[in-house]
Amino acid sequence: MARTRLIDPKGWIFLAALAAICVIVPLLNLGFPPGSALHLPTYLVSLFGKYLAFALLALALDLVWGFCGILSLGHGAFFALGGYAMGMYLMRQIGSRGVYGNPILPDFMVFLNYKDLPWYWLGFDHFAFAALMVLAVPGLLGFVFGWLAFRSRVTGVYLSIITQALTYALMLAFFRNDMGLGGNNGLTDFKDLLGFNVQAQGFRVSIFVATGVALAIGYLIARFMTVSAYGKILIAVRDAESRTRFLGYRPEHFKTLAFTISAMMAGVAGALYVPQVGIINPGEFAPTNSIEAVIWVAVGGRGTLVGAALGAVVVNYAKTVLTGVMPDAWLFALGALFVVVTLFLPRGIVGTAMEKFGGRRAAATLPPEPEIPPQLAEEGQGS
Amino acid sequence: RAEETIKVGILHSLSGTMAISETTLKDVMLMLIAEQNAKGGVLGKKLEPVVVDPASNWPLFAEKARELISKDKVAAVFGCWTSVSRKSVLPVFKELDNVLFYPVQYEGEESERNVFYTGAAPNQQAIPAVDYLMSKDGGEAKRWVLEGTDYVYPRTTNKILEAYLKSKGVASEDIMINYTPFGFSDWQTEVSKIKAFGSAGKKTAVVSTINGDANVPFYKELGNQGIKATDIPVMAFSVGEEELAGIDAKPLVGHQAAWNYFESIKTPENEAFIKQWQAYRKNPKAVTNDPMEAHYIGFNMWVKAVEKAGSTDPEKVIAALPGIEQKNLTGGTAKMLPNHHITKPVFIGEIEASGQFDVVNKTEGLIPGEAWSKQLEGSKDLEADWVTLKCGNYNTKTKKCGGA
Amino acid sequence: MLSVDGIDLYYGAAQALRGVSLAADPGKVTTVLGRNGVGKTSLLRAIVGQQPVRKGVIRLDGREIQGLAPYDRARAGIAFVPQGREIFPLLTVKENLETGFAPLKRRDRHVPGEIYDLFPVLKDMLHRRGGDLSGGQQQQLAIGRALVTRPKLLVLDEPTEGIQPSIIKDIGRAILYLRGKGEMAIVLVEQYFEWARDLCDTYAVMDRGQVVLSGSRSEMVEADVLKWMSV
Amino acid sequence: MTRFLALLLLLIAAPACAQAPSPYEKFASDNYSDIDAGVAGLAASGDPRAGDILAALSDGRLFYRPADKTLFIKQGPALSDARTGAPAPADDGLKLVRANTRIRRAIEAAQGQLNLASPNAGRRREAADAVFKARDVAALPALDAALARETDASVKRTLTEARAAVLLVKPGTSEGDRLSAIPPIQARGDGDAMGALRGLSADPSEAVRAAAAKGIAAIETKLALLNAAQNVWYGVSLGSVLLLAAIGLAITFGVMGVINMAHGEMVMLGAYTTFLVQELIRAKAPGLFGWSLAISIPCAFVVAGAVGVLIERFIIRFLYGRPLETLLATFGVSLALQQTVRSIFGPTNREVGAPAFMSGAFDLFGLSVTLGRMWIVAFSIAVFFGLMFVLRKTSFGLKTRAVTQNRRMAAAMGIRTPYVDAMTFGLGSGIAGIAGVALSQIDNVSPNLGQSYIIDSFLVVVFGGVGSLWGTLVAALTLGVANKLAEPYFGAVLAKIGMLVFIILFIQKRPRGLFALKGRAVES
Amino acid sequence: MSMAETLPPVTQQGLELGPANRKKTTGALLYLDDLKVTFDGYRALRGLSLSLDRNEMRAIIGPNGAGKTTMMDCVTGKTRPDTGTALFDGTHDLLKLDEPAIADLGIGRKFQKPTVFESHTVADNILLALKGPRAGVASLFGWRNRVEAESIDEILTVVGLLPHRMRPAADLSHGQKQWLEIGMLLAQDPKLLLVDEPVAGMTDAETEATAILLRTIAKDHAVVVVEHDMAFVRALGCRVTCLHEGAVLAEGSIDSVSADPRVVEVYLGR
Ligand SMILES: Nc1ncnc2c1ncn2[C@@H]1O[C@H](COP(=O)(O)OP(=O)(O)OP(=O)(O)O)[C@@H](O)[C@H]1O
Ligand SMILES: Nc1ncnc2c1ncn2[C@@H]1O[C@H](COP(=O)(O)OP(=O)(O)OP(=O)(O)O)[C@@H](O)[C@H]1O
Ligand SMILES: [Mg+2]
Ligand SMILES: [Mg+2]
Repeated sequence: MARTRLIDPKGWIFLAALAAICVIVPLLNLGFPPGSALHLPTYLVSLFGKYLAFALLALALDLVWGFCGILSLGHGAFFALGGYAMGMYLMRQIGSRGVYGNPILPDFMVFLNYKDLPWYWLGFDHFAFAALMVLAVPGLLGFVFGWLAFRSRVTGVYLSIITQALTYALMLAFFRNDMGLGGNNGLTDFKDLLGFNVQAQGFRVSIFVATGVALAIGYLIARFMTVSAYGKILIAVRDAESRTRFLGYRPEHFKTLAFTISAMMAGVAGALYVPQVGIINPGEFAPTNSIEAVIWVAVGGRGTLVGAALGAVVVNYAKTVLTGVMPDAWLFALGALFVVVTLFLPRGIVGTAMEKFGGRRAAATLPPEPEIPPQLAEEGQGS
Repeated sequence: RAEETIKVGILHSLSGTMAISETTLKDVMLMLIAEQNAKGGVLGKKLEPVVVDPASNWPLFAEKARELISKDKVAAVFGCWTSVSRKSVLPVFKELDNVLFYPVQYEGEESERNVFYTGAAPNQQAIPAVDYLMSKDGGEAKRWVLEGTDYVYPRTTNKILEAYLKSKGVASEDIMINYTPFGFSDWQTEVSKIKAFGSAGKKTAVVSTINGDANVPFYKELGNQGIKATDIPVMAFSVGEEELAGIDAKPLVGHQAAWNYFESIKTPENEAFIKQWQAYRKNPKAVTNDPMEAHYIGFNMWVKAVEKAGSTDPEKVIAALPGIEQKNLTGGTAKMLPNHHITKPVFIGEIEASGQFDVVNKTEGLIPGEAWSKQLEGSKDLEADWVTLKCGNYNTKTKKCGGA
Repeated sequence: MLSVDGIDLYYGAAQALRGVSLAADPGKVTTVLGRNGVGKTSLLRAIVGQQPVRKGVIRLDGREIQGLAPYDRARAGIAFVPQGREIFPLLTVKENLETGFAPLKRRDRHVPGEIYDLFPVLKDMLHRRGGDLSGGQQQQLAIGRALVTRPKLLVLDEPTEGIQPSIIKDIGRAILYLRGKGEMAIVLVEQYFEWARDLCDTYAVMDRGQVVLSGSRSEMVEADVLKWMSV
Repeated sequence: MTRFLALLLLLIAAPACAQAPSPYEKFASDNYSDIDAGVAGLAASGDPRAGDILAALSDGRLFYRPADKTLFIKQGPALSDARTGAPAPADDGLKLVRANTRIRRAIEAAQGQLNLASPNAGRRREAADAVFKARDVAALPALDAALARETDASVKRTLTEARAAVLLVKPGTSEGDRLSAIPPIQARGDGDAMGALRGLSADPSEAVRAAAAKGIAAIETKLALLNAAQNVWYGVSLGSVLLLAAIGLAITFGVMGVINMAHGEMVMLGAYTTFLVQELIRAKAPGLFGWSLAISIPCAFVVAGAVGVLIERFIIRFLYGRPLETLLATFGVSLALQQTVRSIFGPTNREVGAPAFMSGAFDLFGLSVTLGRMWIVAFSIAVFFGLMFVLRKTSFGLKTRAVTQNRRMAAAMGIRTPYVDAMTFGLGSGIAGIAGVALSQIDNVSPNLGQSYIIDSFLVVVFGGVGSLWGTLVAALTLGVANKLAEPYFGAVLAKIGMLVFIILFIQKRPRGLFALKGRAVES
Repeated sequence: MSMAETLPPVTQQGLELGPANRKKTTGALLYLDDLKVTFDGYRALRGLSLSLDRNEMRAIIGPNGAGKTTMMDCVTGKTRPDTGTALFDGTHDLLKLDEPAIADLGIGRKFQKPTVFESHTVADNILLALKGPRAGVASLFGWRNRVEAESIDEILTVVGLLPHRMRPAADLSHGQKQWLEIGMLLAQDPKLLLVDEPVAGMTDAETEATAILLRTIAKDHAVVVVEHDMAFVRALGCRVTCLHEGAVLAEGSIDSVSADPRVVEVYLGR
């Protein structure tokens, strides 16, 4: 059997580009003094770092949506949970440098009269524990949620909407001040991570590179999963879930595994995002954030992995530029971008490019979606 | 080549949930800058506004703040509305050492070197408002509903108020505290709860820290359930002329708001300001409100400070600002205090059918803003003074500056 | 009535029909025979307008219709019984039949009784959802639905697929009945050779997207046809 | 400080009150305590002009001349002497007698006392009610007098209740009187009655305390029942709002399969249409204001429907067969629509007024039913059944369902699919627009209006079962009622979270919603 | 799916396979007894009983809507009957297992309407069907990643799809999809094959080929074939069961069944 290679040409281009960025950006930032024409301002480093974190989120989403047909409208939840885990660690690192000088309690707890640290904050003063939680919390939620939903054969829009309900419920919960996680203000005013000052230039460059590396690893994991027989089964599940059952596969296992791994990837993305933007708050759980992430994937090209990452960068870059250049009309431009992409690049940027130049359709290409309403669209199962 | 200008950043959401409140603040800043330029600018240079849209997204606030300071090299930033947006940009201002003027009433518990708070601290709004409600003129309220949106500002304010009320002898069972989510729109149950609470035979008043969009449905429901101000007055801290423009005010006549500015206050300065604003917006019905005045004060203070320092260098401007005075639009003179808050008069206004406020009470003189609340356990020993102590949270007990 | 002249049809880059011609006349049955994947369905799709043709002309009553949208062709008198039935699954049997009213004038909007005579089972199941019927029942419904539009040209794609023998006979009788009325031209794609042979007036055999053999039934040499139909 | 000042003023005012019997001078003041005293004095004076003067004060039409403290009433441009009612010449030097909430309260109490003698029975009952609520001891003589005169049974009962309530607070009422005052209050049985009885908890007499406790218990049971019923009503009304918001989506999403993120913006367009219609009516034909909503309904339908048709023709139609991508395109559309409205109408809320028939509330066996909500419930049900009729009973509905179930086959049956598609999407959008008319009555009319409903709408449609209109109805009402029943116990936030979690779990049980379509039809 | 209330027993026609006969039949590979299925009040199966020996081939005929496909749905776990017994290999209670577990026991199925993985190539469709471990981890690291092309091509040759091996299955014509599904069934290599209308849409020559293929398979597998093509059924040369209204109407050799007047009446027609 002609096996698909782990890294195909577009993968090489992607990894090479990523490697180049991870070298050039630090070089331009650290290697040239501010004021030099070649100097890259530190704020841009963090901005790019943020894009890369989003790219990892998009990649995670593409793994489940593009290859498994699970349109998650709640992936922001995993991202935010990872972010909170990191935020809690960063909060504990502040120690007695908070405004009230309390060595244990973060500031917001002091002025809301907390006496002790809530139990779920314990352990977060250790980086290793926090890092574990970055994976474990989103992973566990993804596993439990996925296992329940997939076992009950919740599919299609039903699944999409309950993922949205999930993130919405979490948003409301985290908004509550009684949750002990800072309520609406969230966690902010971070000082240092592993002893490095999060504001320092060196730190910003390092975490940028770390995000780049995480993205590359995420890509390789996703790629490994999708080129193996496992990936083929995922696609089979996506196209005709119940048919796979009659072949003896248990789609719920395959989906849950993919969903859990994807959730963990999203969690890592969130954890890398937080120190770079300096705040994590319940707004990250907002359903529109998750929908936006889906849109990055669609813009870049669903089911292409590279495209998802590219889409995240493109859309967010457009957002950064447009909110600055045309603050009153950027929504028009962004809205138009989405419409134009759907109409003229039906497979997204990368998907369309692959179709143009790539010749044969790969197995991951999407089937023509059935022309039937959503209640029918989930399973194309014959009698 | 264009001549050299001084750039001023404007960091207010123009889209998303907060656009409803913040967009006018952007406009008022543009107006003030244009006016200053007409007067010849500052230090002989013209001011150039840099507007960005952080889109009601808190991390984006931080990103945009960074962009304004690092890329556009602004001399100062006027912006933010919600506390979380301020908290989000704080580290950026500290790191890049720039100046933020924050124009909205807030929960206090903060004093930062780089931030100047031109809105009210709790002692400049909440406490006087409650004092009024307890007074004979205010209706001698004995039972209290503290109704708020579930976030930091109402939580803190209510905490302060609860402590304050208890210190005034109000029993626990006469205080009901209630929180609802952001953008809450179905107020039937909450309002009927208030109604029930208010039917216990004691004069009841509601102190509302309900935020933003949720106010309109709240007031509509009050009107629908026939709760008149004479039954249970509602004292709001976040409802101004702007918000009322979206509601039919007739059923709300007599409900109250506490602010440091009302459009209806007749002073020559205010009349001129309103005229200028309506001309600028080309809309004879455009209304003014409290945070707009805060920006007016903040901006003029900044101009004076720059001129005093002879430079826009944030370092020097920060040093120059405390002590700067600027006339309020409503009479009296605001003064920037060493704790980076300002002195303010406090007014209680009652809603009129026209959607304006009738000022029914005014504090004697101006009240200095307190960064740290005297009512809260953790903060009553803290003091902010950036002039002599050079510290925002000096602990008078331990004689140490915390957090530094 | 129907004449198809030298049409080419493509799916993307792959060509499925090459210069196919076909004719059908009122009161006559034209069958199209051929192995799997030779392009029979593609030909019918071209006629009813579900797939555009790249070359060639399709005429109905002398009028060129290859540029018309499928619904306009239906309004011009073409009815289609597709392979795989394509019943509207959530509509009841009655409603499925009523979808055929669209091209009709208001006064014609009723289900002709002869349809229930041909397929009595439909009458029993009027209020069940079309999608719930068994395969064979759906096939009968699909034919009935097509007849509701009182077509000039009836296009059937493998109508016997999955049908019990007695009903195949019924369908055969129905086709003969319709042919006998002399108003309707019928194009029939079929695999079931003997049955098709007995019904048809003219025939065409396809292979690899081309018509390789055609003529009237009287001239048909069975062995030649069967040769094209074996593997 | 302020309190102290007020007290001081009171002390100064009190003797003044005793000296000068004429209450009129009291009004000529900037001090609310003086004005308050004036109101009380006027009410007690029995002056026949008191009613007019108090009304003028409450409306901001009462003026005084600082020089001689004469009072004037302004009626339109005309000025009259308040004391005599004689017309007076215009005067520039007049100052307004200001009223604040304290004064308005006093006015209400005074008017209440005056109204006790009103010839209108309804007025009298209201007045008696007001006295009951205020429990003002000063009103006792007026009450007694009124009770002696009263002939109407129901007014008499209210008066008795009021008198009982006043007796309970009056110092020095004998134990026997206190005891006999309890039963009428208990019979009244509402929150205010409970408040009155609660006041007895510190009563010196054991018997009175016991009787009051019994009364309170009785009222509590009754109120608990009422409360439950009230909450159900609130739930129904919340449900009807959810239904309205979701029902258009039930078509564009449920029937057509378009993941329509711009649905909320259609609702918003409907609300803004209402605003425009009202502005136009206010400017051109104020007399029609009562009809403004009725006029807005077709307008909103047409506006939102037309926008829907445009969206379908220019965007959606290229996406049939790619349902998931409609999410992307309609999200883009929704951003653009929001910004368009923001640019045209500004970011702030717009005021949409309520016509008279929708304002206020009425009492239904102790339940308080607000008229606005009642109309919305009725309206949503009407819209629902109207839509049901269109989809189930008309040929358009049949075509719609055929097209959405199998577009290709529908075309082969001669159905003009592009037309049906455009009209169906237009219908869904138009209905969303109509929802906007109703929502403008209870929510902000701002560019963000739609955003706040979109998630709930999707939840309702999915919870009910995509494609099932009945499902949408039942889901909306279920979620509304469940939410409102939970709210008093858990608070608004937890109730909402609970509801979301419930939906998530419920979908595990019924993966295709409440009214799942079953059988082979769905799978084939 | 709701299998509503238990229905009153229906008088069974044809062979009685009541509890009394059970002893004899538990040695059977597939044993169905008194299956009843109701869909929204419609009784699709009304006490169906059937028994199939090892390596037996059985043809099932019966009018449209008789319940043939529903019977297969019950055996493969797609539909849960209201009542009845379904045993596989004498020991496995099929009614307690779900679809993958049943497939795992060795029951494979071809659907009436061909159902293949449309965006996979023809070859990958076969690859996924190949017998072997089905677990997720196994597919991530297991042998399925290293299957040689030859073993797949062998199967594709049998079903005549070798030239199409790299085409997406979506591009196949209707009949080609039928063949692909048969190929997948072969690859799965189950103990019991349930084949629903395999020759629908095939030419006569292909029909013959299919009959031969099935007979070869039946040498060491049990096969249940549902068909309406009587010539094909005859060519299978096996025992025939005729279903009607959810129960067995007649069973026996092709000649005896097709001579049965009731079968002629409801099924074959005159
Ligand atoms: N949607 C499609 N996309 C690409 N190729 C297609 C498509 N449909 C059919 N084909 C190809 O076109 C050719 C003709 O197919 P068609 O369906 O017309 O065959 P047919 O004669 O009807 O076969 P059958 O008897 O199996 O129904 C086949 O090779 C098929 O693979
Ligand atoms: N999921 C379902 N929901 C409702 N009715 C169903 C369902 N499945 C089958 N039926 C009904 O049960 C009956 C038996 O159907 P089944 O498909 O088993 O028939 P069949 O014998 O396979 O017929 P055919 O030869 O036409 O394929 C039919 O009348 C059908 O309408
Ligand atoms: Mg075909
Ligand atoms: Mg069948």
